[in-house]
Amino acid sequence: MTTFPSITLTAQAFEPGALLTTFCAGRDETGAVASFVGLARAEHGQARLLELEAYPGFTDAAIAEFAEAARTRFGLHDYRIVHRIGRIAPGETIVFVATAAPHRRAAFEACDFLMDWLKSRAPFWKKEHGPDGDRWIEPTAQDRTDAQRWDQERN
Amino acid sequence: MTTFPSITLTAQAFEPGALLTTFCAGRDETGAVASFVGLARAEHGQARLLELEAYPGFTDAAIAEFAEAARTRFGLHDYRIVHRIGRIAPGETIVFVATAAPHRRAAFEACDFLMDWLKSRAPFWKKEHGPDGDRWIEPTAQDRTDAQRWDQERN
Amino acid sequence: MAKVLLFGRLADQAGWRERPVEAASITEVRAALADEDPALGEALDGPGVQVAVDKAIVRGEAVLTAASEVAFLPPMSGG
Amino acid sequence: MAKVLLFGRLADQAGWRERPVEAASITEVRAALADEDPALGEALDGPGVQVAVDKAIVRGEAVLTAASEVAFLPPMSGG
Repeated sequence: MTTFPSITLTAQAFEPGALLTTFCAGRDETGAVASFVGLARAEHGQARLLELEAYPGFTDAAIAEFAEAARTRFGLHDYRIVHRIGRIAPGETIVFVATAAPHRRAAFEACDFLMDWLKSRAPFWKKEHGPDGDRWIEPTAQDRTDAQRWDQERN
Repeated sequence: MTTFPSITLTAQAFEPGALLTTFCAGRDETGAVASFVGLARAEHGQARLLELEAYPGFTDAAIAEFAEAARTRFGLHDYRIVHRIGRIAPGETIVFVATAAPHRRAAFEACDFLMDWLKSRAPFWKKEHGPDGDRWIEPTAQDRTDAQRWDQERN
Repeated sequence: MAKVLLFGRLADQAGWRERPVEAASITEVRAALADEDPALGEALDGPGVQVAVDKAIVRGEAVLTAASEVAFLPPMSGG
Repeated sequence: MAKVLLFGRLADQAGWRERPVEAASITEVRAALADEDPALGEALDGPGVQVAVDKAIVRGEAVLTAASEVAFLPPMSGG
């Protein structure tokens, strides 16, 4: 099946296109690949540097457990998750998620589902370095609402 | 804004990762890029070669009109649509759609919306070359259902 | 005289995709093509077949000039 | 003796992220840290702070060995 790791946490800047190409290659029965790239915004000159802390061995295990549940739930062929940790400058990629499925509805929903969880419930600690100093931040109300959409089964 | 064309119809095989990299580059205020890659399936040895016909000047204009409406509806920063025409072998990319927005909900929904329309209503004529000969095909009932989801406003 | 284009199954059925037709209206195009190939004439009148003149869908009649491009579009399949 | 890890704002507050602590249970870890830094002790008992032993969340008490890794996890922000 996959010849690449499914989940990577990395302190290095990475290039989402290369990941997408690798993920799409050599697929004969996958009709649909949905993907998402999360980028650090400059917030119009507020220029917040983002810093993400993970607990290696704990964070990746939690992501793997959730992603495997998503694979079953949506009948995925495959997924790929790459998440930056450490200091992230505006415009840099924070997260890449790709999902492969026979048809597009499952691929889209699984990608959306994984992102909602990663943004609100994954074990990261996030700090913004802004003009007024540093602050640790928590999930937004929108993040919680997005993630809760999936707690009840949808058709 | 964009230094690349927004819509391309091409008879050449193309590589979705390179398109994604170009699309993501140099963005300071885009937090979210959703993308979709549609691949030709081998259908377990049924080995249907797909052939897509477009009407140049008509098909691309119809896609542009629809995509601009999507840009407004979802508040997109940008989109990129590349669609293969001509003969497409199993495993090759048929379509690439990427959408850029400040936040991920809009990016995902716009990408999903564009794909539903492209798969069911865009002016292409599709022929499958199968073991039992050629046949022209029409949108599936699922394609129509997917596209109709968007005809009523959602929250 | 107008340039006539056929797409999808219409082109396969006719055995051509593009040719000039001596006609000053869509009705005359239909008549000229049906005269020569009655089965094609029937297919052009079939359900879901749309007509575009100079790349814009036309419902009903249109006057054609020598530079007009008339396209017969069978039901679209999506991509 | 156990290896204690702090994350997020807890590490910033304490001024360290990892150190050995002489303790045979989570309760003893909390007591040792609070004894030395009462504000940190209070923060570790604060709302939403979870404890993991050897990378698995533990609710309540756990016996620690010399090889145990105890992590205090403030509310997670998502990525």
